Amino acid sequence: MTDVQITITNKTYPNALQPTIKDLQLSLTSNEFICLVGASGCGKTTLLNCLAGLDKQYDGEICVGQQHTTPKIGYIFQNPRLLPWRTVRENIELVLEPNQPPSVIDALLDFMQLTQAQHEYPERLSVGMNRRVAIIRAFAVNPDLLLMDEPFVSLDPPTARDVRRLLLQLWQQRPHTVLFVTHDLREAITLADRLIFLASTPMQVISDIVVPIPRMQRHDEAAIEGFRQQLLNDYPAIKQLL
Amino acid sequence: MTDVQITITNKTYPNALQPTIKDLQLSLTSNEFICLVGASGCGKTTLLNCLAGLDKQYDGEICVGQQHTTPKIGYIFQNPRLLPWRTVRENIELVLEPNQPPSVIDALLDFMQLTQAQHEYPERLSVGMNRRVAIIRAFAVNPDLLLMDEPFVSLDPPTARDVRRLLLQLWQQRPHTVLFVTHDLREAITLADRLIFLASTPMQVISDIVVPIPRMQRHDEAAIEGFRQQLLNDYPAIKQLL
Amino acid sequence: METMCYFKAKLIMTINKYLPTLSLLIFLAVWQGVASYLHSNTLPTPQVVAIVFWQAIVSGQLPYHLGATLLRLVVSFSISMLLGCAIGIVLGRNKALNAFFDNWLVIFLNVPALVTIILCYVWFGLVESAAILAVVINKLPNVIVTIREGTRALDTDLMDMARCYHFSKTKTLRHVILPQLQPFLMGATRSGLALIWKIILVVELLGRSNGMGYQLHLFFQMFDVASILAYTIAFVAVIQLIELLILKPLDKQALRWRR
Amino acid sequence: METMCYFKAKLIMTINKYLPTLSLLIFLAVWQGVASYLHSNTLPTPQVVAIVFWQAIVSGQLPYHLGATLLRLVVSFSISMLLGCAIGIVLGRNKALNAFFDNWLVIFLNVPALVTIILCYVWFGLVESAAILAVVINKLPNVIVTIREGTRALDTDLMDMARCYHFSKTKTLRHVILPQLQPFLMGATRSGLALIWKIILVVELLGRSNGMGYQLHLFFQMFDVASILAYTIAFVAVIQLIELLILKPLDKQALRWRR
Amino acid sequence: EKTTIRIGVQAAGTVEWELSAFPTESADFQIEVHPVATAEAGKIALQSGAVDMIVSDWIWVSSLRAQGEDFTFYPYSSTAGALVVPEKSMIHSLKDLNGKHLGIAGGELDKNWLLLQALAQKEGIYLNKSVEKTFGAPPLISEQLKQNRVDAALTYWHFAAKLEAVGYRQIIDGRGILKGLGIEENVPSLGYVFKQSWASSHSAAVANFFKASSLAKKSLCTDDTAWQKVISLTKVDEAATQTLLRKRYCEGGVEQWGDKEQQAAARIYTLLKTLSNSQLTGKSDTLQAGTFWSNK
Ligand SMILES: Nc1ncnc2c1ncn2[C@@H]1O[C@H](COP(=O)(O)OP(=O)(O)OP(=O)(O)O)[C@@H](O)[C@H]1O
Ligand SMILES: Nc1ncnc2c1ncn2[C@@H]1O[C@H](COP(=O)(O)OP(=O)(O)OP(=O)(O)O)[C@@H](O)[C@H]1O
Ligand SMILES: [Mg+2]
Ligand SMILES: [Mg+2]
Repeated sequence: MTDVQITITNKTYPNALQPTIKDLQLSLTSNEFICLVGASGCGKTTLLNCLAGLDKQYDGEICVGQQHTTPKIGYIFQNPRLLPWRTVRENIELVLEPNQPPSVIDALLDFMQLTQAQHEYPERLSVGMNRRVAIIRAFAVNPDLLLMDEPFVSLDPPTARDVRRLLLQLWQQRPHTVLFVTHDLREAITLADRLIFLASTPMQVISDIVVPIPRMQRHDEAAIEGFRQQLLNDYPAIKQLL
Repeated sequence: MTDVQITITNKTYPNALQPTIKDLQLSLTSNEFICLVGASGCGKTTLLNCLAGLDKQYDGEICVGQQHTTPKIGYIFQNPRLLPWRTVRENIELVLEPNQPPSVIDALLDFMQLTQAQHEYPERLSVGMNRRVAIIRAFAVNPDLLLMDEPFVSLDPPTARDVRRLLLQLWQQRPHTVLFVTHDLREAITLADRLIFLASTPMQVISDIVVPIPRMQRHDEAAIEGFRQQLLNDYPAIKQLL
Repeated sequence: METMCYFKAKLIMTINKYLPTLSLLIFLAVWQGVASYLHSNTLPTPQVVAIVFWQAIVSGQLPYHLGATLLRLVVSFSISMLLGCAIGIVLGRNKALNAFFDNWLVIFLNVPALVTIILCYVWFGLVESAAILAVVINKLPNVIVTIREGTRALDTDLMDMARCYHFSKTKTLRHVILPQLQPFLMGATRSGLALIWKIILVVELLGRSNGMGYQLHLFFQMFDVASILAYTIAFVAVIQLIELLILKPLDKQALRWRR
Repeated sequence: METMCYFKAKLIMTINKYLPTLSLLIFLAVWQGVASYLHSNTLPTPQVVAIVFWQAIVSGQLPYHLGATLLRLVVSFSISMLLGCAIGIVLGRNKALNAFFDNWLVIFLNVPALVTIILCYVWFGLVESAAILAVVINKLPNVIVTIREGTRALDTDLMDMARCYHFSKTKTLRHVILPQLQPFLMGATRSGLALIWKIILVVELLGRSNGMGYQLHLFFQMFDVASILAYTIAFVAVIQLIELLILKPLDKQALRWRR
Repeated sequence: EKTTIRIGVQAAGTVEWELSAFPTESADFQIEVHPVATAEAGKIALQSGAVDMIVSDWIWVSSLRAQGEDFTFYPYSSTAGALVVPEKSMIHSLKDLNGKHLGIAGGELDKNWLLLQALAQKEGIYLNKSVEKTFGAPPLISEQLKQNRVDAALTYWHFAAKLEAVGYRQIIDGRGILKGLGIEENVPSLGYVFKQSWASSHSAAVANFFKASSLAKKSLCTDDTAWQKVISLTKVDEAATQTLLRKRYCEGGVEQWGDKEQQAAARIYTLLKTLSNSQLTGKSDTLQAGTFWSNK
């Protein structure tokens, strides 16, 4: 039961001239998959940081899940944030709980084609490989709330497709709430239950659109493209974002 | 006159099991715009580093431009690599030559919508903003050879479009050789004179395709999409990359 | 997740502002307490020390000796920091040079202060330059070692960027290397002032006719702890001043760009 | 741009391997040269020192005093590094505590070694623990200051990651904080061994009946430079051994993950 | 039950010689030797209670007493420092020091230096102004003299004797300075320092210890076989130096210790207080009562 209630009346960075987020209200239903789309610098990462509890310097309140349990959070940061002095495998093992079997990691590494690189140090891998490790790390914790900040940039299209498929599969197997930041509208439509478009300075919701395409048809490029065109026509406000 | 002759017979990282690049031969004509497309981890960044002279531990030879002048290189790295202890503006000013007027920076900052943020430190900006600064830095040096390693990820589509336009404009105003790494085939077709598709471990050229669409028609989405479909049909080998 | 209210934050900041003063007061109180409890001439009370301190200042003795020591401190500190940074950066970046000089470094690092001081005096006479040289020889290896570690940990990404954009040597040093070495430099400066102070005392003890070390030795012969503490306080006050006027602002500047 | 040929690289590596030995030989040669040129009892030749060294070992004097000093060194070094790291990390991460203790730190950093040593002895008696305490008090603030700088420079991104993934305190310390502090720790260790060695000499001089400090002072009174150098060499050799067996491997391990 | 006397002894010092010449068995005390490296280490040992007795000077005892401690003093030796010059030096008296470079062991507050200034002043010479001074540790001062970096050295008797043995010339010694200042009595410079309370509770043993001490000194000075036994303790190889060290040591014997000498000490105290501007002696105007131990 990880529904999330976000009320941020004011989030202003110290020394900043204007608030980054103002009077934002957002509620995510349990196990919903939500995509955030917004201009660069509009405050998406800031919002995710508040949600993850990394940034507590804001006015307002964020309630995640039940009151007296801390939800498990998986966060794919905008940069990989791996520990450079631990190998790929160690980086993933570190976030696991002691009772989780290591076979989870093996399967994920294999899927991401990183089995060969599992004992390498992150600095010896390509950027895309590092991103994949960061994705595995977030998946491996079996999060109640999964925050993904542009997770698939630097991945080649086939890999990105595979990972997208894996994400949906995991999410359907073990439903959890997902907040997904992307600049790619096609990707957003393919994945999300709901699209949230954000305007900048201060960040506000300009459109909150439920994606009506059934999950079965999501791999149909034409359907996606059709809805995309429809969006652009129906919501002139979001056109400036795309 | 910055044509580039690349002959890398062997590039193996220390302690690596197999060579990353083997028997690669590539020649870029002066002022050509070339896009590199290849799977994550195939060695694109490695190649760019060799080209920029940052990595000299390879067998082979790379000749850039005339013999007795070092070419000016602009390199947009895969991560922004700004100096965190210098403001946005200082970061750009540092790469300028003393005789370059500061107005160059003003124009670029304005174009990238960073005028307001110019006296901020990079850590206080969003990832996308940092990328834009890195782009400005590379443009500002008026390079003879411009290396761009997935420069437009984390930019929202309108910004990315604008920057793409600016890039082409600068390139046409002052022709120079550009090597552009991307995973986005549409983007590659829009920009390149020539597309080079790379296979991995070890890296090899699998297809080297000239884009026949005239520069005038490059903003025509249908033309781009048409050529893309044609590519996928004509070259089955590159399909696995896309 | 909790709500942060700005009022609370402000209160905490106000308290933080007075913490340094508070801590000093507590320090004095503890000292006073222990001293009155022990009631021994080996630990005089703050008042006694304060009186001695005042007299030493009025008599001009303290300023004179403190001045002599500070002059030596400034000269030898500057020399060893500049030289140490230069050598440390070179050794940190050049594997061959480092392999060559590593042994020498270990040797100079571990030659007892006493030995270098004696040898300097014996070879160069009981003169000022010998004293300064002795301090520098004792401090230099420490700086080198710290800066060398820092240089080894430099960010390759940024160094590559500088190379690619043809930064000149001085530009690289000023804008890329030194800011990364800043925490190492601060560490070396803070513990360096303290170390030099410890060494300079021995140097002055063995062969100078003025300075704090010379004075302290006299007091020590008389077992005059109050005077020893008074002189110590004078020195600590000077260092504290350096902290406030130079090091703290530098700290602040370094923090400016951090999140 | 140039071509790198592997043969050349291999040659350089072979040379690099012999550089340490070479540098030692050159050091000895320089010493020999200067000593025979000066021909003074203030700088004996390496041979003379070697003979004295050998005699001191055979007589059992040197091993005895060196052993006593090393024991003190190990104990006080361990205590001050452990305590110093703990306090340094806490102060580096907690602004309020730092504001409070900053003054104390400056005071303890700059109290002359002499004063702390005397007070320790006078209050706690001429016992071993007082000697160790005196060394610790002198070394501790240095470690704290260095580690505090390092902690301030910790990467916020990684710390946030650890928090977000609910790393326990020990896990964060072991996997996130300590690897980042590694260069600071190495700096503190290397210059720390040297500093303790300097202080321990004074400690032994003032209140122990054995150890290198006691012996060295005796030689100083006799002006027996050869013995002073012989004892110094013994100590340097021990530290060199620590370098080779402990510190160099640690260095290597830290470099393992770097590009 | 024998009284154990713990005594702090400087390595290679004369106390060590003397103790080793003590009779092996004694009726009511036994000695526990605690080696210390320097005079300061001895003072610390005494104050921290690690030893019962050290050898030090009475001025320090007086200043401690002024602070309320109950240490007291029993004479041990009257040997004091000396002014030495190279054999062929032009310096023959204090007058010749004018404009010369003088090395001084200790520091400004060195007793010999203070008294030497007073003596020179009587002859109208202001040494403090007219000579170029270099203060330093005694071994360094000897070395400076040997390297001709100073023209004359005012140093401790040990170091002076070693210099003399290799051909340096003594101009005046501590006793000579005092005589010049009109103090004829042989006032001890060093003595055993110990707590009065401790001594009173072990008065017999302490008295016997002092008796043994003076016997040991006598045997070292008169009996060559006894001297042969301690020669290794001098840490000196040359026979000439050994002989000179023995001679100086024996000259420092304190034969007389009565009211006359103690009054002379009080005069010296006043002298030093003025000369050092109270820095050497502390605030107290006069020598503290009880500074000198009386076993009554
Ligand atoms: N630590 C900080 N201190 C001050 N201002 C900050 C800080 N971090 C971010 N900002 C400002 O807050 C705004 C939002 O930043 P944020 O990183 O949330 O953007 P974003 O939506 O994630 O952008 P992008 O898509 O480029 O990653 C930016 O304008 C930035 O300048
Ligand atoms: N410093 C290094 N040491 C050892 N191996 C390395 C190093 N850097 C890269 N590699 C290896 O070389 C290969 C190519 O890396 P490179 O960074 O060039 O890939 P890339 O094509 O840029 O990938 P991406 O699109 O993910 O950025 C990878 O398999 C990587 O593991
Ligand atoms: Mg962001
Ligand atoms: Mg790459």
